[in-house]
Amino acid sequence: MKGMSTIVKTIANISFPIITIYGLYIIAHGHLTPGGGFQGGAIVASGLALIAVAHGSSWIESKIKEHDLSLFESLGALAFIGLAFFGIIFGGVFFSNFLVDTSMLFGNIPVGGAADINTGGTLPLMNFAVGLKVIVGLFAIVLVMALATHKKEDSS
Amino acid sequence: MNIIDMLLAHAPALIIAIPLLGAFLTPLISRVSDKGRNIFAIIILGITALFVFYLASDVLANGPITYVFGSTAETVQSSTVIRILFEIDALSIFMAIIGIILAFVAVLYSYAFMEKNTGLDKYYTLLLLMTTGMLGMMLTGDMFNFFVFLEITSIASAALVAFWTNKSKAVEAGFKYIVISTVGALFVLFAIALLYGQYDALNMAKIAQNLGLSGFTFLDKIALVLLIAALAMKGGLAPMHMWLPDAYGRAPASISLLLVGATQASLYGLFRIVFTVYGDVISLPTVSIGWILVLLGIITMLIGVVMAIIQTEFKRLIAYSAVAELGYMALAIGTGLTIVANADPTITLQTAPFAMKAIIGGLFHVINDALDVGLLFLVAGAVYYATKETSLNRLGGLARNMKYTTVFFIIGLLAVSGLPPFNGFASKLLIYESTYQLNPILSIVAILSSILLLAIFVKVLHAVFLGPALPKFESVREVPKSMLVAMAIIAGIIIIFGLFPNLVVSNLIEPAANALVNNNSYLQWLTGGI
Amino acid sequence: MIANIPYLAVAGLIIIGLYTILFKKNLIKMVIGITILESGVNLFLITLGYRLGSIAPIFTGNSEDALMSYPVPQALTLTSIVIGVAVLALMLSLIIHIYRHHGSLHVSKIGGDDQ
Amino acid sequence: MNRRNMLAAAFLTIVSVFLLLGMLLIHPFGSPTSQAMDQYIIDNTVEETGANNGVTSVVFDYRGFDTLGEATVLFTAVASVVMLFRRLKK
Repeated sequence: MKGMSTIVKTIANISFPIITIYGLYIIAHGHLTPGGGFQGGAIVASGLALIAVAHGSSWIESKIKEHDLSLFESLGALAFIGLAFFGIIFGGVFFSNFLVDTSMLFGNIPVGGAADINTGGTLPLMNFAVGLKVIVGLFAIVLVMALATHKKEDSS
Repeated sequence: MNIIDMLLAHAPALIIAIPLLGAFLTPLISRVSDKGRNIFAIIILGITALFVFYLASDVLANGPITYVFGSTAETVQSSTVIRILFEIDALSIFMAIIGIILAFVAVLYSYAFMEKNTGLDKYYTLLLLMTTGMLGMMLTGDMFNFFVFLEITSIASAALVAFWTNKSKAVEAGFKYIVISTVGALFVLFAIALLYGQYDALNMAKIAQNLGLSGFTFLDKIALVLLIAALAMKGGLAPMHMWLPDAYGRAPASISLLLVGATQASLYGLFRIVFTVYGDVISLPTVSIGWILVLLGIITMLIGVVMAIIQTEFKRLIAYSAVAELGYMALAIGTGLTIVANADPTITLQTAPFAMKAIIGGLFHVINDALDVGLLFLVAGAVYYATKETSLNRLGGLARNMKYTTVFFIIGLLAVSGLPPFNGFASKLLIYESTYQLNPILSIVAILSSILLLAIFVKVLHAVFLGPALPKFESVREVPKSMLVAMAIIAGIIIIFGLFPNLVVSNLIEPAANALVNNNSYLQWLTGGI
Repeated sequence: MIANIPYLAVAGLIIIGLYTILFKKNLIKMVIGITILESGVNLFLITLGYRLGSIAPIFTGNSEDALMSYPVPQALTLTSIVIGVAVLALMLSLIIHIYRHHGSLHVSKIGGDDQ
Repeated sequence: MNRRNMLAAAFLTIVSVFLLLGMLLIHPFGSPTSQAMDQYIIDNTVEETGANNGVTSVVFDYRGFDTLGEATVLFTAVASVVMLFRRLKK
């Protein structure tokens, strides 16, 4: 796929940081407001897809390889299952929310519905792990499919 | 010591978590070394197998165990079950043993069999994920969790069926499989939603309890029909078996082996839903799905055998015989249910003569089918590996160069057609005896299909392994050792099961059959309060 | 009766989805049918958890004792949507391969079954 | 209309009839009959998980294991798509 016109590229470049920040906000506040790792991840991935469409998949391919994407995806998945494994060690059971109500960095449970950004225990961390996974995973799918159809056009 | 005790205490979670961790690590490890990745996958499944066997000894000795995810607090909070839990009784661990044996053999076999292909890091990742999904389906005690694992299994297996993307038939088989699976899974999800909407519960035991209390509403019936239809479709029972020969026949042989396990996981889901979740309402004499299962079983059996006769491709022929074997299981389980429904209402599954025998035979046949058909698939894969040829018409005279493979094929053929002293005989005898009590015609049909299977496979033996040596196969060599070891493991288990069927039945199958027909033990922790 | 109109929408979506899967001969259309069927099931899940006059189960800026709709169906729907995306991606890549092999997506032009 | 289409039409009709019947019999929209599990979660989500969002607390805490499965499904899909579009020659 070739890139689109300069106007589209410029607009995409301008909107990409905004979309990314919005997505990261959704991920970070997943336990307080509507949203979470999946939703925010999908938003960031759509921003990346916008860049891929505007600049063309070959341009993206010269910047980042699918190989590295799957590395990051594995890391996200490992962070997620790692948090679950830590539950066995610190919380006594797989998937235990062992960080909640431990004071210090993660604070105590609020009384009366005023949880804050740090009180969710493992929830925000899991949100970030899943967010990373979803960003990279969805983008990898889009990229691989774009490249595949693009090669097809070349050969025929 | 301490850490080992701690790990063993978390065995139910680790059986899922270890292959999952292995799958997530595989892409990283294959950056370092290809050989290391293959061995890593074998080790991961080996460790998982150890945990499964430990858990099996625990469950068989001490009865069902539950494992709650995410909290050490009380399982039953404010008279309901909030969290996801695994409930492992004799039936689930019996299925998990089948699953892990198949997965371990498949990964061992892949070592040499898949060597020359590209994309192996993803292949091993998906193989581990498929194993995870399969084991998850077998161990979970939560309806929605079952659906999630069902989808993991479907996606991984559909992709693996289409592994050889340069063959158009393989891609089509994969597409067919994923469409059927997805529609089936959506039916399952819809049924789960129907049950959830009524009882506000997702735990199988809790739903079973609620069903027992509230009776059998119309919505429950719709949910039951949807669940049976979807899971029978995924389990490859006629008339929705069309995807099965395609998927089994076009996949790499190691994946065909694992697909047998995935199919049986769906059948396990069917049994679990019918007997445990709906156990309290379905044993009412007015509702007999027994006859439906019997009919489905007979039709499946006949279609499988008849279609197997006309196949000219090695793996498709085995796939149709696998369809026929599935029919035996449905027939046996259906017979058990029907005998009870026909008897006077005071008789339950445990007390009805021959009903228990039918169910034991059916469950015993589940593991025998997995082993027999699996061994035949591996032999077909070995023949393909050595000759790059799948058509029965172009093969011949391989026994001279592939002695061990021929022996394994003969073991498989005798076992699958139910001849003594192999395991197929032990379970089929139980099925014949009990179906004879229901209706002699049924057992005659069952015996006839077995004889036909024998005839078909003797023909294959002659076409592939015996006969004059063909000049183009002169340079054919025996397959590598790792493939032979994989086949030898299954053949060994087949022979052991054939020689000591009573030992297997009394130690493994009978507890599983009891767990199947008696859902009180499954619900015990809910009312007893742990 | 009138109160059940949202459920009838669910039934409508599911029937349209099934019709598309069963009667359309184009693989892409079949996939669209599956997606519609899936939307129907997701809508059903969401509908089950709604209580009249309730708000979303989020405490930020809401009082503790507000009437809230059920959180579990929403979580299940989230899971189901992600699964749907995954299945869709796989089906589309298989379709791309089928198109490469046959140059068509019409059922009758593809393969034909050899028993 | 060939035989396959007839069968499909019959199947569709039967499914539709039962579906519509079921949808009429289910509890009225907006008033679920049972609330054992969900009311517990609404009541306890802040105290037990420290999160204000009930849905997130279900997704990552009460039913966290499902989410692991869900993340796995996505991982599986990515692995499948990448595998299907791999280079076939070494």
